[in-house]
Amino acid sequence: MLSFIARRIMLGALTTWVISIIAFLVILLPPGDFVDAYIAQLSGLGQYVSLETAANLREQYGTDQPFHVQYIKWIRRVAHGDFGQSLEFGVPVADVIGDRLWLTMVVSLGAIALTWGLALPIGIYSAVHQYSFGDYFFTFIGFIGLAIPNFLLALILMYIGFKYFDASIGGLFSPEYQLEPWTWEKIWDLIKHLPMPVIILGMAGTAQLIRIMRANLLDELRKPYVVTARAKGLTETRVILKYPVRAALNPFASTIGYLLPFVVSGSIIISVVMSLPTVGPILLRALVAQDVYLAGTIILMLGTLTVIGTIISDLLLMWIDPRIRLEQR
Amino acid sequence: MQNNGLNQTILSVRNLKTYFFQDEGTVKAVDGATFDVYAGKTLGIVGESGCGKSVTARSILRIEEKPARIVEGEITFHRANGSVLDVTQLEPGSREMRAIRGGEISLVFQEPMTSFSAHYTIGNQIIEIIRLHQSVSKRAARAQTIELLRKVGIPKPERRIDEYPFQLSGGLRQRVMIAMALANNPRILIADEPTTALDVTTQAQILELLQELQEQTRMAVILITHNMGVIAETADDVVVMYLGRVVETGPVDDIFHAPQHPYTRALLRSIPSIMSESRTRLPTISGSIPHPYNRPTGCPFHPRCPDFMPGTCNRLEPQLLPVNEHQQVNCFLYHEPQPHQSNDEAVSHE
Amino acid sequence: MWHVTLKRVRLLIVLTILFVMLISSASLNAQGGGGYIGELEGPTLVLDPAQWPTEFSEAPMLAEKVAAGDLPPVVERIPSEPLVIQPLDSIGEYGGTWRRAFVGPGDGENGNRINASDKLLFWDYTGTEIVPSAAKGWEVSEDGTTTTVFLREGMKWSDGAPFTADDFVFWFEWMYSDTRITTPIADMAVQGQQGRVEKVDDYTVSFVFPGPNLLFVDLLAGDTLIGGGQSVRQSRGTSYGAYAPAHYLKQFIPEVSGKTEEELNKEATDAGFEDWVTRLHFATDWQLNPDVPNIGPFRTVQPINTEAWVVERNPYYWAVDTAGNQLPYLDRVVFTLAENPQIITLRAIAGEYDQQERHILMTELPAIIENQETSNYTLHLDLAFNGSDAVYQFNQSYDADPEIAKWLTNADFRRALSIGIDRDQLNETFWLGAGVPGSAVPAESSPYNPGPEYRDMWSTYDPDLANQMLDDIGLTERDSDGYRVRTDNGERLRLEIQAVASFLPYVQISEMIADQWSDLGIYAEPREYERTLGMTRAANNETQIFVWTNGGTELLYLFPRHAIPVDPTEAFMGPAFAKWFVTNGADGIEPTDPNLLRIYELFTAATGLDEAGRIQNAQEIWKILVDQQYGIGTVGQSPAFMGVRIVNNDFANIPDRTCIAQHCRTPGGSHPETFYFTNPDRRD
Amino acid sequence: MDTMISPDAPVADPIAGLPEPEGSETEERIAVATQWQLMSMRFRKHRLAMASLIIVILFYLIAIFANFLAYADPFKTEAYRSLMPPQKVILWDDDGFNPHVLAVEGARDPVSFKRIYKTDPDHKIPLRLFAHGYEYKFLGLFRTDRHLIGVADDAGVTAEESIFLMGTDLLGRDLFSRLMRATRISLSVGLVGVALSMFLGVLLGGISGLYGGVIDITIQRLIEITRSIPTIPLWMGLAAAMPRDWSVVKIYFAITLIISLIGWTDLARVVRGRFLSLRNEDFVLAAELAGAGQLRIIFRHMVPSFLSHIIAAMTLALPAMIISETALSFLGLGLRPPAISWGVLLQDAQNIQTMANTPWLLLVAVPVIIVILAFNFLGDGLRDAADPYG
Repeated sequence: MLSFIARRIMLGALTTWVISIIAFLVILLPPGDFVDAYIAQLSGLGQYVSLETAANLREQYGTDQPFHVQYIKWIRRVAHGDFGQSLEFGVPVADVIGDRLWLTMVVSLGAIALTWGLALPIGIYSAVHQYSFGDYFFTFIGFIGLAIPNFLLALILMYIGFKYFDASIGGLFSPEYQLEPWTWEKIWDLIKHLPMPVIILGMAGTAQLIRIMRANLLDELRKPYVVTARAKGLTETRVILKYPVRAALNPFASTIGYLLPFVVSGSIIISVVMSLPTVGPILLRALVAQDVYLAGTIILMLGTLTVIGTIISDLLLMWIDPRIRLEQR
Repeated sequence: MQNNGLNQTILSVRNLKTYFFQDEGTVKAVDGATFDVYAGKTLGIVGESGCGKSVTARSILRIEEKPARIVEGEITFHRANGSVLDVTQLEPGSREMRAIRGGEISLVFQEPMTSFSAHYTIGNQIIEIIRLHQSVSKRAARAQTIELLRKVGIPKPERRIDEYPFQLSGGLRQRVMIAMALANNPRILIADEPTTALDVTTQAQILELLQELQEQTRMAVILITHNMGVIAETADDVVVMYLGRVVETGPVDDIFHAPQHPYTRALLRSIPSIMSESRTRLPTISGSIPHPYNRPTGCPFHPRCPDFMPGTCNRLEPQLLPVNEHQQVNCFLYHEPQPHQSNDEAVSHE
Repeated sequence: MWHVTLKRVRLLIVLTILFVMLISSASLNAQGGGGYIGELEGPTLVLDPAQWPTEFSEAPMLAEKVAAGDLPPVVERIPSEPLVIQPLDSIGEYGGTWRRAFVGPGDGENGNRINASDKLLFWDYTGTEIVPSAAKGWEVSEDGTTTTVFLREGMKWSDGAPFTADDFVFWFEWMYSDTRITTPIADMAVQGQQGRVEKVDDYTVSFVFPGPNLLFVDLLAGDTLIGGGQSVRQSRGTSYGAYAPAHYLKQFIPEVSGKTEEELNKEATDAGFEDWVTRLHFATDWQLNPDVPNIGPFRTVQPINTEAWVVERNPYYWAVDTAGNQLPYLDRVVFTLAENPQIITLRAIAGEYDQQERHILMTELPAIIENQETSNYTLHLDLAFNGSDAVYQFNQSYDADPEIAKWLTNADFRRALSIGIDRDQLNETFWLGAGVPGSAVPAESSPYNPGPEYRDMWSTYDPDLANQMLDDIGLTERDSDGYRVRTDNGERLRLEIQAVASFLPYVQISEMIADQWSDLGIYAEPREYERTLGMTRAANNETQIFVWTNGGTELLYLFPRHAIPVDPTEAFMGPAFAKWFVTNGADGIEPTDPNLLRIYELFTAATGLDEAGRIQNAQEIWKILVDQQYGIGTVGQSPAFMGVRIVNNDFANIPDRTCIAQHCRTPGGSHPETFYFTNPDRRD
Repeated sequence: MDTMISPDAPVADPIAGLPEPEGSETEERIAVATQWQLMSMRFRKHRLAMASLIIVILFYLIAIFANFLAYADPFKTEAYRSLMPPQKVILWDDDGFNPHVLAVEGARDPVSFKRIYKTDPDHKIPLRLFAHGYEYKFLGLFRTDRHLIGVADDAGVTAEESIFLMGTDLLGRDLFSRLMRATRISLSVGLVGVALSMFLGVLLGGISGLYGGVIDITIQRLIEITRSIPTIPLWMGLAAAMPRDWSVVKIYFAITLIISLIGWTDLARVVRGRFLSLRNEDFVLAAELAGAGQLRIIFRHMVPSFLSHIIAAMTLALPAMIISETALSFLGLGLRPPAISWGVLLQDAQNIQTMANTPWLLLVAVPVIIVILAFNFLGDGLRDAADPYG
């Protein structure tokens, strides 16, 4: 058991390291560097950078160095827990991400909670009442969420919110709370802003989950132990919830690992459209601007989260599935 | 139907029809089954796979699943408290039905490998059924469970109770299954192919155990199997089914020594005998079981019947009628076609 | 004392009147009097000391601090010769927050422009006359080699330290001349020879050049590296702009700080910076570092790299209104982050901004107009002076495909393509009829405009003539789809138009042009590039045709890059030539086109010419540019770039129409420090 | 030997049917056919899936006959019909059945800055079947200018003389015709992309599942890494790394490649899982014992047994690809104008102006939603049908 965990962690560390290289490579792959991006950005914003300035910046940021030099410089700092300075934001990467990280968590966890809260009951209902009207209806609703391109949905909902409900537009805070320190009112303001992004984000994943739950449960419902349970005289609800649902939930444990990074990654576009102060938009911004340290850190962070997530998934699976637990011994 | 007088009827099934309603058509899985179950006796139900044995068993417990539905017939059950009721009139999910299910009639079936949930210990699963039907504490139920396990011959039941089903061998698992079925001292135990998945030695042990337990508790056993050998060893009475119909019933000795229905005879011929030479091919019934949607008209067995009488067997449906003191047979060899047995009713497809 | 002759002032007045007439008639034609384009107006400066106020008052917010002893009284904070501004409509009331949008840490220009009066010299609200700003006046020596700037006595940095000639010397000696920190710029040089900064006395500074530099005053007033002001020129890793807060910055530079480079590097790395240079650049950046003293009307209290960039009034700001109220009227400006233009539009039409002219797209106009009443704002359309918001620049130094290069450098080819464009269609579709179609020359009001006939030259739709011209230059063969084919291999002649998304939908404009060109048998494929990629490609001489604005070219000498290939970072008309030009022939490709060489010659000579000579050269350059059609102009003098302005109805001293141009630092030219709220509720 | 026909039949069943004629060839054919028959039987039961199948087929027909169905040159711009609302088709008039639209004239309102269009009730533009229009190559075979519908007299392009069933975009291009062309591109992007990830997934998943050991571990790591990197950075990096001088068509393929490079991992896992479990199945063991070659085992025994799953997986992957294409376009990475895809059209509609004044541009989302729904239901139905335990 311990050796299994140790081996898993070793492999995870290796994966993380490869991810860091790929992350860096992916950022530096497009032609040009941060300075080019910076020049281009300013040109579009009515400010201009001269050749001299460009040369200065290049030297200053070291973006004229070859890939491996930049990478080694960065990974050395990372090893010391210092993720370097964001070129665009002009402050340490940790400071840029810091505030946004937990808001990202709030939004993502909200979306995950919504997805699960909707998908699992619907999935169970759909499996138990396979091919019934309810099955079709709920699956249909779920798929609608999947089918509407969510960047469009976000804009439409925001416009409707503005036009008919006088809702504040985008972001996670009303303007009057934006600059305020944390108070209960501000938290309440945040809670009021959460539903729209959470619903849009959650809707996209719900259909998928409904489908998985439904399929898993259908498989399980056909197994003889369900008949055994019925023959015991249990109520139908009890039969289904205690036995097949329990078994059908098993595979979900193995997806937990990907969940958070997946939602964060999936939230990028929505966060841009709705101007949410999450990690998503700055990742996109950093990628466009080739802000290597910032983008690299976020990708590495998400990658590491995934790796840790999969290890946790494995352990979780072991913990909840006696077969795996006992056979690993 | 034969009545020994001494034996008390616990369950009588009359003209039970359980159909599967599907888009492609209706499958008459059980099409008029009729038999009785007596206290302390073993009724064997025999037939090829797909003949409706298991559906009959599930119909008795009212756990027939969609798209199956009981369309006709009676299942009269004599409860322990002396009341008599028709199970087909109960809602499958009703409190009464649930009290019967697992409490007075319990089920042991085919796949000991998959009949238990892998996620709970065997103890958990047995305690559950005890506490469902008896108001006892968890502790008491656990003690009962250990006792049950010991009774079915599980070594070291105190330890085994906390193990998971997959940690047990097939034989042990089936013993646990039986223990679970016995947990509430049922009046009837339905054993649906209890030994099919086991090796021959274990098969024998399990059957022996069943017989022992039956002697101790005087419960009735319905043994569902395709194996004539098993029937010969354990059953008191036999019901032979073919395509959802009872084709012949009678005491085990009569059936084996004087099978009446051509199908019964064919079945008996196909039992491998120790005497037969190993290289010779076993006699088989010619043809194969018809597709469920394509049930023949008239007597469903007629396309494979060696005694097929054109004009009668393929046009008219026979009925289950006594041929002698003990046996009843469903065949025109023994009864004249009845005029009202028109063909309209016999058409089974669509 | 001031180098403004009476004659020139008169000329300018006449020009301005003419210009206003022209514009209003043009806009009448264009949109039948929509009512959104007003009169050009703005605050004026009171330059006669006799009319200056003698008593001063201040914002309640500062008065509290004075009372508490945290701040000296207002009289001590204001220089003895303040900048006196006559507000546009009325003397304002103190207080309130100006709500604006910004799009991220790269959008520093958003605030720089509000702080634009930290320049030594500036333009008046018309964008045509140079007026004092941080400096009270200037003088150019007879020989033109020395430009002297006079500072305001008693003027202070935002932290209260005196603002003197020493800050200029410090900048020149320690920040500009130190090659570890920066590199020299052409703005400080004459014919490649660097000039220097000299302190005459505490309040007098001279810029001395080895030869006549008659353009220098314009450079000081323009949005240039030397004259841009501290906000823009000392942010984001640069250190230009003529002066710097010596008393604050000294601690970050070796030698002056009394510390060694090693010691400073140690300090820098401890603070999370790469080295002392990076730390210095951070320290000078007013957007990022709230501690750096500045002289603009606002100083940062919450840096730009957050959700909301907040700038607050500078208690030592050196401008007052005619009633002696220290400016600015507003307490602060809050820029809220918007990750995309739709959010900005949506918030704008919801009335969440008090004045917003950046990042508002023209194509959203109907939605903006619709919501004016419900959301309590008014739309203003400000017209630009540059000739074209979308110029199709033909890369003259393109060399990747000789056949393509052959046609790109053929004047008749370019002319034919230019008259093959139906500019009215473009104007109607993308400028909603509010622009002026024609060539790329600046507005007729500009002294540099070569004459009204150049607006239409080679710029009037004539597809038949275009077809004829293409036939005549030898592109006679066509393929089965009717497209003209290359002369070398008979395959279809494919041109690529490179577009990057920006203020205007360049890709869509190009799609329409490509469709129009298909009638000439010319196959052109618009290709959208992500901005960085597009710009990098252009700089690497990989583009054939690049579409971009020629904004800024109305002041050709101050901002030539969009008209002539002189700066390789944005020389779409010939990046390799620009490289050749800036490196004095050491790098890049030497142009052989006599017309281009003539343009370079005229441009270079202008530094030593007087006003009249410079105007003459500029006009000649424009004539060549139009005749040669190196860049095909389409529609300009429009509100497309920062000209769609949404203003809250409670906001006052807002011009009906303001100058939108690079050098006007929109909205800086209308002195935002004089904006105020008429609604008392908004002043809390 | 009968296990393949009825795996549920008890091993010791003495009443087996007569043995089939000798020869495994026949046996296999029957086995496979039975499985497919079963599948199609189950599939037909899923009504929504059946309807979806029809919808999908319809959409692919649109893709194939895009040029024939479009009646206006999708690239033809015209400022004076910019942002025109959809026209109503009038089927009957005083003369009886006479399908026509009313001519429209527009001008910009100087106050609202909107283009206002008015219909002229006296000017009818009759619709004709198989009318002349712009020239195109029919199925790449021959040039023609016939289109399914069009205006009677081939007058063509001016606002007064043409039809705009779904209105026009900013550049005055006919939205319906653009939508037809977009359908072609977006649906084929999906197909090509899925085919590619299918190929990669089956190949790598198969190798991984079959060989195990170091190869398996390596491929598993590869999958884990690919899945651990957020897709958007990967897309951006790969999109930017595309050779710059590629034509729109090549970029189109490159985009599908990029999408599929990220999409293959799911399938690889499925295939690997199948291979692993199948390796231990009775019939594979039996075939091995019978001395069948490994390749033969894979292709004759293993692949057919999960082919149906692959098809279902593929159907379910398609909508994801289509959604990815629109997302890529949103990020400015996918197909860009002048290419016309659903993503490009959606991107055109992604602004406040559309929400407020020109909502018909949002109609583009309707086919996207329908197709994605249809593919999902189809895939669902196929998967339900393919399940051998169903």
